[in-house]
Amino acid sequence: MQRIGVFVCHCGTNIAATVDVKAVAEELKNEPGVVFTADYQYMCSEAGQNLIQDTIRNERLTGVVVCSCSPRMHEATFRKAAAKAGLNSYMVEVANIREQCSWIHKDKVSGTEKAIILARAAIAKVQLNAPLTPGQTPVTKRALVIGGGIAGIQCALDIADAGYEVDIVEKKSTIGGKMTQIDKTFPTLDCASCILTPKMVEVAQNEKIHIYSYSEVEAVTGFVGNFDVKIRKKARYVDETKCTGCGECTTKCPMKKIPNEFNMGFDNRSAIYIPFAQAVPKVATIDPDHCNMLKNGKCGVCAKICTANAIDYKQQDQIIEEKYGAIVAATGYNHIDVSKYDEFAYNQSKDVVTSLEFERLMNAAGPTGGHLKRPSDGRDPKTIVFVQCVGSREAPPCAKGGKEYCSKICCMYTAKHAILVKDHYPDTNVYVFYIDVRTPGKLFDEFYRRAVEQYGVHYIKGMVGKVAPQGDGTLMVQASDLIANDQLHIKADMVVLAAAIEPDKSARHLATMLTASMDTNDFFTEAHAKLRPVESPTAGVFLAGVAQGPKDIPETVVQAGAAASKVIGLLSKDQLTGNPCVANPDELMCNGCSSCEKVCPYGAITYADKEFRQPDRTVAIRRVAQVNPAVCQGCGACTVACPSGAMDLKGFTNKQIMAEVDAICR
Amino acid sequence: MSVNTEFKPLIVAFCCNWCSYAGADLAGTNRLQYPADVKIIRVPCSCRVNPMFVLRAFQRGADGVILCGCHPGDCHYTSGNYFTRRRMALLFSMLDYMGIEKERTRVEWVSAAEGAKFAKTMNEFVETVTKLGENRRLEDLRCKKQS
Amino acid sequence: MQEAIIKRAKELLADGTVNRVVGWKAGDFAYDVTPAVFTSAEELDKDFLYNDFCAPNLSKYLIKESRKEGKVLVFLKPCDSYSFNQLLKEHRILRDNVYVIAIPCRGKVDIGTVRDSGIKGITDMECDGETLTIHTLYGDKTMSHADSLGDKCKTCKTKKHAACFDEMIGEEGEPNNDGKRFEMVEKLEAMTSEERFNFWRNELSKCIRCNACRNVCPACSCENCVFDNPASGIQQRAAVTSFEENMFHLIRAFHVAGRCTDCGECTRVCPQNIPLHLLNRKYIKDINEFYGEYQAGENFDERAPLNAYTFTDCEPDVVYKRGGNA
Amino acid sequence: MYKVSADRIDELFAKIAAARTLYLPVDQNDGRAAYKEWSQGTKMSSQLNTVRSAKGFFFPQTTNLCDFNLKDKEIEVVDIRDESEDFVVFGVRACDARSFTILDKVFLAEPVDSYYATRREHGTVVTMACTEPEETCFCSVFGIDATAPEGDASCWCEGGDLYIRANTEKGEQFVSLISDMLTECDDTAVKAQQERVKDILSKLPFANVSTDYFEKNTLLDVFNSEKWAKLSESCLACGTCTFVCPTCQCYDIKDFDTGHGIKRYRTWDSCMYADFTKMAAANSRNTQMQRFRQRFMHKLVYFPDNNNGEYGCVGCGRCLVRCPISMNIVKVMKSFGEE
Repeated sequence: MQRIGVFVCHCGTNIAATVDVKAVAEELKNEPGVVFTADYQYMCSEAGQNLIQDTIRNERLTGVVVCSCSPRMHEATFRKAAAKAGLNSYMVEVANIREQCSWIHKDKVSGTEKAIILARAAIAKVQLNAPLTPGQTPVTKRALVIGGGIAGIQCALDIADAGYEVDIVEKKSTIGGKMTQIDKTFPTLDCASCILTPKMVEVAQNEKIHIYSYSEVEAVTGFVGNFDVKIRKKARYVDETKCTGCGECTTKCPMKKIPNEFNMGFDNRSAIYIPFAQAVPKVATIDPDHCNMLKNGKCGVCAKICTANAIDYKQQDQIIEEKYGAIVAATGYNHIDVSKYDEFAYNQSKDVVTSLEFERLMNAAGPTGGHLKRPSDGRDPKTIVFVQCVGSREAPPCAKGGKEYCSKICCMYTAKHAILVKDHYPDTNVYVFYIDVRTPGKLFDEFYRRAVEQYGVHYIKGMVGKVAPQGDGTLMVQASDLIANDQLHIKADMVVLAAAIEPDKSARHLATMLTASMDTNDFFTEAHAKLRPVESPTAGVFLAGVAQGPKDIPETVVQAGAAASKVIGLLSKDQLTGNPCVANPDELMCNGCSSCEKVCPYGAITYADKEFRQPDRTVAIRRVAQVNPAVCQGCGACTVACPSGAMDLKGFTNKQIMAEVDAICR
Repeated sequence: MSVNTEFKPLIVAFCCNWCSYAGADLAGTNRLQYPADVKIIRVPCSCRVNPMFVLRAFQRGADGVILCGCHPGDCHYTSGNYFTRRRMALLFSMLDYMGIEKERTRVEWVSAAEGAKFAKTMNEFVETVTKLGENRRLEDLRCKKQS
Repeated sequence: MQEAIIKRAKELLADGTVNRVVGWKAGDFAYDVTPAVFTSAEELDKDFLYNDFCAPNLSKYLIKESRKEGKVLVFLKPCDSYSFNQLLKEHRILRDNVYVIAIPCRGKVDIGTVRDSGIKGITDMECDGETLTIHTLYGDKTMSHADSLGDKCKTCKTKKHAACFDEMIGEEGEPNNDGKRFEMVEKLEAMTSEERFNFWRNELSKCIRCNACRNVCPACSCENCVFDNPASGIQQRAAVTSFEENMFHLIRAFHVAGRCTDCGECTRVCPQNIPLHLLNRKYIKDINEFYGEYQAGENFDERAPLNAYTFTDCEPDVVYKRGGNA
Repeated sequence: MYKVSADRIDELFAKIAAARTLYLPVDQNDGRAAYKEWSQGTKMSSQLNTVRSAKGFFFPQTTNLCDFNLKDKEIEVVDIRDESEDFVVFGVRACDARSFTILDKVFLAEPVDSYYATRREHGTVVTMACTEPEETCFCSVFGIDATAPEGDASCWCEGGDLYIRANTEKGEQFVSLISDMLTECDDTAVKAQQERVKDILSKLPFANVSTDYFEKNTLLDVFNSEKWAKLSESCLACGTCTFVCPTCQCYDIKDFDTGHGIKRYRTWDSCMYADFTKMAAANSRNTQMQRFRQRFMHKLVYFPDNNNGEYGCVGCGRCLVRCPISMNIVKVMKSFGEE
């Protein structure tokens, strides 16, 4: 039997004006388990807290009920006070007789009556309270950043800067991501590589950062502070420690007709390659699908000429196992495949390109040396049509692979493309067809207006209906002008499609491994859309970049920094203190049916096959739920999903809540 | 139909800690009145509310049971209220199917900023349940007050 | 059919694929078949039965049987196959230890239905296709096969098995789309609230809390039912008041909502003839209407409706919006 | 012996009901029979048996034993029993009538169960002879004559007349209640009916099920038989058999917290349930086989051992009809008899 003390607060007149606090204290003396009641001016004051502490000691209280303001206000205060007097802080309950009683009622009789009932409910709950101790788990002081684009780079640098070890896992042979392919950045028009490559070098040189390039995450187990990750380091057939990145092999390789992905296939690379000059790590990689030596065992040119002796045709995939305290998902994006949009003739004409392809055509380090030429015949385009929202903002069912959301970056990069074209080739006719032009952002609208006003880019509100390749090599663009209410036919030399962006395909699998949730578009879900935008609901997993939702470079960098600060905050702790009010399965009752696991937003529930002694003294193996208290946040969704009632929530047990119901309805 | 003006219904309100309980607090802070018949039980999330609790309240003499949680999409635990929404839609439908007056049960989404909505909801709900009168169809005679 | 089944069972026993067979065993009269485990060809020849009276759903026995030594052969009728699949999905059956043979079903004769039609002293029954000949102490009677079916078979959902079997004997059937499955639920929905209340009060007041519905139900596979668990706070031995009668059936229906495959065993075994399946079917109908068509046990990978959600689910006030008086 | 025209049965019931609360088997809307209180217009069922037996009149499924009230911190014990009213159960079959004798041996033996005893005192059992036994009937195996049912008074329906005979003092009182409607008569018609029905009874499928095995073998032989495992293998562990059984008498005592006090009540229990006789330390019967065996050992071995050979089964056949998996006492007896 508990020995419960009840303390009724006057809160000056806040409570005492509509609740007869003395009567409440008197009435509650008769409650089972109650050994002490008192009323006091301000329970939250030092004197009030002392009263609680003294009573705990003198009356040997095992439970405390404070009838006062909302527990959201002072529950923590009273719990701390109790703990100081040696009572487990979870043996304290607060009856909210201010916000939910005295302040909303004018009549003292009914106010007093209700205060008594609310207190009874709290007493009934305390009767069933059990001391709870928050669990402590150690933290592995190392972070994993998945994805080596600008998001991953920034995040890793920030974490390393705080003094923690960081590993970057990048599936490509170099870090840098999409930004390496971009020519200039809006709205300042500084060169993307000029601002990115120094950061890449910084990553390479930072002693705290280790890059696993050409690698992928294979498996993730564990939980916040204690993740165990398996990383598959794919065989690149070149010993990274020996390769000097001289590039001699790439020039001597006889297999030279392989479309160069970095340049969007506008030129070719060899079977052994370094994607671009500033690659990090600057190490050659052999493409096993095209290397003659790997495919047929004939050739071996690169091995012969490599003075560093770095070529290793026998290299195998390597599995690296590492422990991490925090994981950042920065898996980035890709443009959607626009080939299903037959109306834009992407498959029919080389001169219909996507915006990322256009970036390469404009880039000084690109296939054309920065000279804008038509991919089909190398002529200078005189008329260029930009089509916005290709696959973005589509109405369901999005049969061609389009998306309902706005890709966010296209309006601005198209304005950038238009300005760059007009800047380099002032006599080019540039048309932009749009649904809306969206330019919220610092200096964004000014930038767009410059395109229109200063450069004379033709912005036309309307959708392109059809792009028809003509016999003379031009492209007939049929479009509607919604403002002039007119049908337009434009003879263009090039058409640029602002293709929607979508999360990288690898993200879905990764999310499953991380037990991180995703939305229907495969963007990672944040723990709270407004208040926790860089955290995944799965504790210890953080989000950066487009993996979480469409965003531009500055936003990505901001989010990466925010994620890094969250990671730093986590890694700076030696021990994680959990919330002790966590789900608590009764293994003897558990059926192992997986209902609870299905509703857990945090992936806190796993299953184990355990041996149970049966009533007939035989031993049976059953699958039972296990809750990781470090991951569980205590929502209680599992407790209702469980048909056998095996799952309960500490601090809010079925019995406690029913006891409150009973007390209220008495 | 004559309404028994003497009848004071007993209403049990389950409120999630993060939104609705805070909304109820805000109603108090703003001194918004609603009948003392409403008694609130704090739960971490609306998804903690087991149908057993709802039935228990009726068994013990409640005349109405209301669940309040964060608005869909705003759940502190990301998805709890979505489960609540399905569970309670089905439970209420079944209670209705068994002939229990459907107006005795309700789910309302109340954010921490919606003190006014909380008070309005409670006023409406108390009024509805008062009109229905005492819970007879889901009562347990053993639990009736012997006065 | 019975011969083919016995022959195949013997083969699988003989070649060591399985070491026992779960099937139906003949009783004293045509109708009193008992689920049984057969371990030899002799036992199969002597007692194994598959005919129009083999209503019991064998799937639930596999929770225990699949955890025993060696592989077990089981015969599943179409509706049983859904229960089996649902149990698999909930990790209650160890699939590797079971050899499943799908067998056809044309609806089972329900002795309760025959008796309730007023036929007494039934000593034997034969069914040649459409006509049931009933031998009684007081002379022979006939009844059409269709009329003799239990509720579970009169409104059968499908004669097509869920994809869970290793082989099939006989022809695969077709889903039943005659729309009659929810007829009675709709009829109840159309009543006034008070009529529904009286209907269920009349039915549920008959309940003797024998737990037959729960113990036969393949969805009620809990190691320990909340109603038997003193720690749950709602333990009951018998329903003492009308509230407890309601409570038991309400909670049971809720716990199996989205998991109930509509096999109808609850109603078949109820000694008091309570149409319990009408509670489960209400949930099935609501789930179909609110969240899209769902058949528990059909699709192994699909999430149970109560363990899933969409952002655009209907609000619980859908119940008030449906109208009807209080 | 008395008789009254069957046409006047409503009048007869009205007469009884005017003096005592009258219960009788009534067809429910699903066609199955149950005991209900008679009121104007109630028709007696013509079916052989009710789904539930008549034992509930004396040993109800739940009985409130006493209340505990909490007055501040003091506990007050309240005897909630009130004066029982006299009642008549009409139309009880021979099997159920015999079940009362069996229950009496349990509840009226020292220490007397006063709740049961009070109900028994106030109740008058009026039985009805069977004319159309079912294939599941086997009361004759236990020496029960379905054509001459026991009870305070016995009735026969024959040739448009209802014949009534009082067997006990209470039966005499019952007859005196309605004496002005009755005419004295001889038992010729009744005898003829008995002859006719006995012939049917002798031809019932289970008329010759033997109890020999249980008489010839020791308790331990039966208990340790290997047959139990096979017989119980598909038992669902539901309580249908025990709850429809007229002689099952096990109960559990539980407390219910009403919020303002405790109600202590007893309720039927079933040996088929996993928590039957579960005690603080453990359960003495851990497997379903053990629990299943308990039920039949009780009826066929333990009860007769303690009651001069009288079996704890009356052959009403309810469990045969209602068991979800059609396993029953006859199959058990036959299985042992096969040896």
